[in-house]
Amino acid sequence: MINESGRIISNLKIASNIWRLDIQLPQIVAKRPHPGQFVELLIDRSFAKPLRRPMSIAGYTADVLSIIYKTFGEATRILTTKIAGDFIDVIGPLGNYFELIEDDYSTPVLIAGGVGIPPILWLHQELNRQKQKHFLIIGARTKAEHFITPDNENTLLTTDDGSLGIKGTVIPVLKKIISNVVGTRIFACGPEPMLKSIQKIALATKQPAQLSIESHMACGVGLCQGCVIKRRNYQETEHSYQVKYVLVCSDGPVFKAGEIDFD
Amino acid sequence: MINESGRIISNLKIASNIWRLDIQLPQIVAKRPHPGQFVELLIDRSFAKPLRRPMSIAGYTADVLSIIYKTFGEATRILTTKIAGDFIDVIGPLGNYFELIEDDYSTPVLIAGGVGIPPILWLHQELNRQKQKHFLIIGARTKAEHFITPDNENTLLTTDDGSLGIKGTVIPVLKKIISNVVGTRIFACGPEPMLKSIQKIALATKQPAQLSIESHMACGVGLCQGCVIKRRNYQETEHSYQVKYVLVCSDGPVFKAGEIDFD
Amino acid sequence: MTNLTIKIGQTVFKNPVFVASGTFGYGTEINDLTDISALGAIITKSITLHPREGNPPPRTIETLGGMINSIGLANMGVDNYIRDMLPLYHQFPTKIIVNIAGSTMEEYLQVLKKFESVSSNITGYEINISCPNVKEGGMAFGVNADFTARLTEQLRSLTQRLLIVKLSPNVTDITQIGKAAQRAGADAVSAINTLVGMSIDSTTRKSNIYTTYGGLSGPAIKPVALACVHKLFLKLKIPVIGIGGITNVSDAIEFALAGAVAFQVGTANFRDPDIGRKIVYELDDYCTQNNLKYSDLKGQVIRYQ
Amino acid sequence: MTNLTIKIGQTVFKNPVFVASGTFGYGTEINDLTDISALGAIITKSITLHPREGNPPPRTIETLGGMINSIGLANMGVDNYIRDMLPLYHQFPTKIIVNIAGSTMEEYLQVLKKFESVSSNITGYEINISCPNVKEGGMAFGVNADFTARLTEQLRSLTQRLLIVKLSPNVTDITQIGKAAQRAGADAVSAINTLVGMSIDSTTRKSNIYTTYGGLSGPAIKPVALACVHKLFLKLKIPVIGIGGITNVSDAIEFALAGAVAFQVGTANFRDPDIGRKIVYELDDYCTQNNLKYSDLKGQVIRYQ
Ligand SMILES: Cc1cc2nc3c(=O)[nH]c(=O)nc-3n(C[C@H](O)[C@H](O)[C@H](O)COP(=O)(O)OP(=O)(O)OC[C@H]3O[C@@H](n4cnc5c(N)ncnc54)[C@H](O)[C@@H]3O)c2cc1C
Ligand SMILES: Cc1cc2nc3c(=O)[nH]c(=O)nc-3n(C[C@H](O)[C@H](O)[C@H](O)COP(=O)(O)OP(=O)(O)OC[C@H]3O[C@@H](n4cnc5c(N)ncnc54)[C@H](O)[C@@H]3O)c2cc1C
Ligand SMILES: Cc1cc2nc3c(=O)[nH]c(=O)nc-3n(C[C@H](O)[C@H](O)[C@H](O)COP(=O)(O)O)c2cc1C
Ligand SMILES: Cc1cc2nc3c(=O)[nH]c(=O)nc-3n(C[C@H](O)[C@H](O)[C@H](O)COP(=O)(O)O)c2cc1C
Ligand code: FES
Ligand code: FES
Repeated sequence: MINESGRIISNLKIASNIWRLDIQLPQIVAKRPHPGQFVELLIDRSFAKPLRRPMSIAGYTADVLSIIYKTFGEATRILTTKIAGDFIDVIGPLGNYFELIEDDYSTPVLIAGGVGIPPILWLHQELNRQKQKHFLIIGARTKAEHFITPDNENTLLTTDDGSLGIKGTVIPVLKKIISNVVGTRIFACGPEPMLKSIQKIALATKQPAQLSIESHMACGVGLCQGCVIKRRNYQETEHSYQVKYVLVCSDGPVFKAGEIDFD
Repeated sequence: MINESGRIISNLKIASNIWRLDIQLPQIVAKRPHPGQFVELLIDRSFAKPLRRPMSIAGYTADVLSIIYKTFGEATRILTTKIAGDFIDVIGPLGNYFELIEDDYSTPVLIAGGVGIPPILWLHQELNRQKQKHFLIIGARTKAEHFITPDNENTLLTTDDGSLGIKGTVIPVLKKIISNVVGTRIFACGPEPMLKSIQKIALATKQPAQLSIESHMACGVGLCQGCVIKRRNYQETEHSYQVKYVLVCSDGPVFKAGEIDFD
Repeated sequence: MTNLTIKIGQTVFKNPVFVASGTFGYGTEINDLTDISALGAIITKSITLHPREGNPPPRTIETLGGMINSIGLANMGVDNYIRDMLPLYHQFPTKIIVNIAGSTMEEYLQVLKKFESVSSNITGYEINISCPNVKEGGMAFGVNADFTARLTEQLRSLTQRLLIVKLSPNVTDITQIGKAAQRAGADAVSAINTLVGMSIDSTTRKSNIYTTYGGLSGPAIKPVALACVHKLFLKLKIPVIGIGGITNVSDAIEFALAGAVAFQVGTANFRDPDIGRKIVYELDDYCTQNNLKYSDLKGQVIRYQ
Repeated sequence: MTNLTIKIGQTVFKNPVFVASGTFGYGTEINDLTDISALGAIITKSITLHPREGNPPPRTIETLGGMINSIGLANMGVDNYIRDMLPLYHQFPTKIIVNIAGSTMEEYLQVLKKFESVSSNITGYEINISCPNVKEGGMAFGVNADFTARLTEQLRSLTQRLLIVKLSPNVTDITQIGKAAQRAGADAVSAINTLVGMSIDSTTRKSNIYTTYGGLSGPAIKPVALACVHKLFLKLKIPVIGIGGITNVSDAIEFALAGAVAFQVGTANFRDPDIGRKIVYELDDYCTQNNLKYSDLKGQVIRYQ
């Protein structure tokens, strides 16, 4: 991991509440990050918001790294005020990534929602580049939240209210694909309830699934022990350490569906 | 006093570390503030710096009020980032002001230093408008700190290092004027050590003097009781309230030299 | 705004938004900048038996997300207050709660007796046993459960009016002090007063506060205040009034969820003297939109364990 | 950088900039982002007799100017630590102070005994008697002067190494606990650990921390920490190590002026893991420019009274 101060190339609103930030970060990009990895941005100059903010890498070109972010609270609001030419302090690349194990039969199914969309979109681009057939399902509550246009018939958008694409959540779409396609591998990133449902289906249908999860991170680099999630099958012992819990920032953020327990 | 959200007309650097801020504040201007009065600016949107900042009014035209400020710490730094079109929340006009009692003999001597310059400059302009002969003495450590050009021979600049105008502090200049002119009235605003010396001379030579003083203000409007300064001659009693101390924000910031005690 | 009414003891308040002692003067200074009739109640600054000049300056300094003050209970004293201020509260548009401080038990009692001996429409008393800024400022009571109980008991015997004991966070276990106040008959407790803090100017090397230590307030202390309120809520039967770093409607909801029946806005008044009124309106919107009363939120924080 | 060396007990440190327990891992995780050889010392996260998983998530939340944590002393336990970590400290470029926590006096003693029974080049121990996040986490010791004295005495009898007792601010009078530690033979005290705090999400109404309460740290608590350090400085003869909200060289100077012989950087490491090293360099510049040693500043705050 590298701590680098990057010059902002552009910071543009690309949809309602969604912004794309391009930062020149030659050293971090030289590490050739993978989809699923993230960076930690130092956004607030004052100490009102003392902690960095984790953001998935949405891709890179030459020496420029991209982030796609949604405005939530104060830090992301401050982020929208940064302009080309400003510098921003970034630590990365952090965490593990989606493993694209080469096999000749199973079809990747990529699923994303909310702030989980950027890394999955990047993975989608990678698979396109590799000319590997795959499905991409993106869920949202309503039309306004969608900011991509499907590039082929295997990209499926859903909205809870039916205002765009298929009405409902991503789950029925996933189920249908699993039952129509022989052998799938799932790659998902999004809100916890979505990941939980995907986990359930993946385990029930025995489809391998990699889930990228979020947790509250104070440091993002393994120092604070704050970002834990429970393992799914652990040997309960009287005294243990890192048997029951794993660190999302360092052991994740990508976990196999069988590894973790959302409850 | 009025709480008004004003549109910034301009915010310009006029000397090293010195900025001039013009804000459209029709309601506050309609109160026809006087030199010596101040406003309280809400500068930091976040609560990192929760308190407003007191700033003297440097003048007004039509519905635009001016401030001249020096960058010290974080709040004044944030202030420099505001641009024309931004809005800023202002409470004012606050405090009392220099009283220009009309008399036909004494000559006003205006003295300023540091962030005390803006209200004194405004007073100077008022006296010019009234075509009243007066002296203006402005002190600084060095040339770079001066940002006005004398408009006539009664405007005297001093620098501690002699890099501009008269070498030394404002004090010898004041002493000379007092001994050459029959009857002066002093109006001063600036750092405490300067005001202290002026007070001493004024009392010793029995020249009436009005001193505008600073103190740390949490509210600026009389709520917190934080901004007190000691009175000079008070009747010490066992139990008293506002006999020993006065509020700079509400009873001041302008006090007669005989009223207050800097120690 | 019926969904905002709350009850403490036998007293009904039109809403839970009070302004905290020492941060709103006597409630009569600031009419230009807000509409005090919007507020649920005004807590006066602390009133003592004798007038007090307070501490020498510097008395305040800003800190990250807050401020330190050491006003030292500057106030006009109970006699002047009764003579000059009480008449102004006649037909006042909001409830007045008089905050009382003292250096001995006797002083507290005398101040309260004086108030009780005149006719007035004050609603009740908040007893400041927790001022960190004067040696004799009640801190001795505020950190000791026995003292607190004895003082409260005596005060209780002297008044039928609302009796609120204001607690200090500068103790090992605030619930012990709260329980003592409850046992002795207080109608409610309010928490928290300021935390003991210090500030130094690294350039001049001077203390930024004359008395070296002062009281830390503002958003910086909100987490401490929420913890105190929640602990008191769990341990006490009488209502808890929340204080500490409240600046907006979301803070107001957090304090309700932690267990507060009402709350006081302090330091935020210095930034915006109209903030209390604004919170009243936003809270009303919130309650209407969510179809609930403010009091429905009391203690409803969802805990994991 | 000779003007930065300081001495605690018999131990000389190359500079007063330490990193605080629980905020820098074991000192071996973060080589990519800083140069640990620049630091005066690294305090390890708390080590207990048995391995501990720590508390369920959520364990951290940001607050204004700070954060709340409730890690629950997650750590590998003393045996694993001695086996896996101690060898790494062989020829380590900076001093290691092992922080020890326990739920009974016996546990503290056993952990220390185990360390003393092996050969290692650790410099000493910081005894965490003040963790607010586990029921058995030492808070019972940290708020009680007798317990503190008894525990310190026993530990003292077991080691010649530097023995530092880390104090909690969640007490009525921190100097009482500090004095007890001094009486019982501690070489120094460090202050402060975190303040008990709470945070609620007003939208979901959920507690933001699994254990409801957690420890508040960061710049927001700096004024409280400065007051504790200064009070301890006035009342104790042994050195005080300052902790709480330190983020830059100016904070470092303030803590020295308040009476600290050295200081620890905690939460600020999460924002910038290189911050300790940066402070060392800035402090060195400051001392050179002002022609003084860091230790010259100790307790030199100019007070009004
Ligand atoms: C591994 C990872 C990757 C992420 N990738 C993206 C991304 O690509 N695009 C994007 O828009 N968002 C992403 N997020 C979420 C992003 O970090 C939060 O939206 C952001 O921190 C909100 O900050 P705020 O101050 O605007 O909002 P706040 O008001 O602080 O909080 C809004 C929400 O963000 C969460 N949050 C706040 N601080 C943190 C933190 N330090 N760690 C984790 N969550 C936090 C809060 O729990 C809350 O739910 C990612 C989070 C993680 C853990
Ligand atoms: C009545 C009055 C009129 C003033 N007029 C002007 C003016 O016309 N132009 C100008 O540049 N400055 C003026 N000042 C000073 C100005 O308020 C401070 O420079 C400003 O607050 C600095 O804020 P900061 O965050 O940038 O610096 P900080 O780092 O906060 O502090 C720098 C200096 O400003 C002082 N200061 C900070 N906050 C306050 C406060 N709330 N009240 C009083 N002093 C404070 C501090 O004591 C310190 O000496 C005036 C002050 C007063 C009391
Ligand atoms: C300047 C100032 C003066 C105060 N004076 C008093 C007082 O006289 N009596 C009292 O009980 N509390 C006093 N307080 C404490 C507040 O009432 C309140 O308990 C504390 O500030 C915490 O709330 P806040 O964070 O909203 O300010 C004072 C606080 C401040 C900032
Ligand atoms: C995430 C986190 C974990 C901590 N873990 C420990 C610990 O294991 N043992 C300990 O003595 N203190 C622990 N602390 C307290 C710090 O060492 C320090 O005393 C406190 O955070 C105040 O300093 P700061 O404001 O610089 O963070 C922890 C603090 C944080 C934020
Ligand atoms: S976020 Fe700090 S260890 Fe993972
Ligand atoms: S600044 Fe608050 S009373 Fe003057």
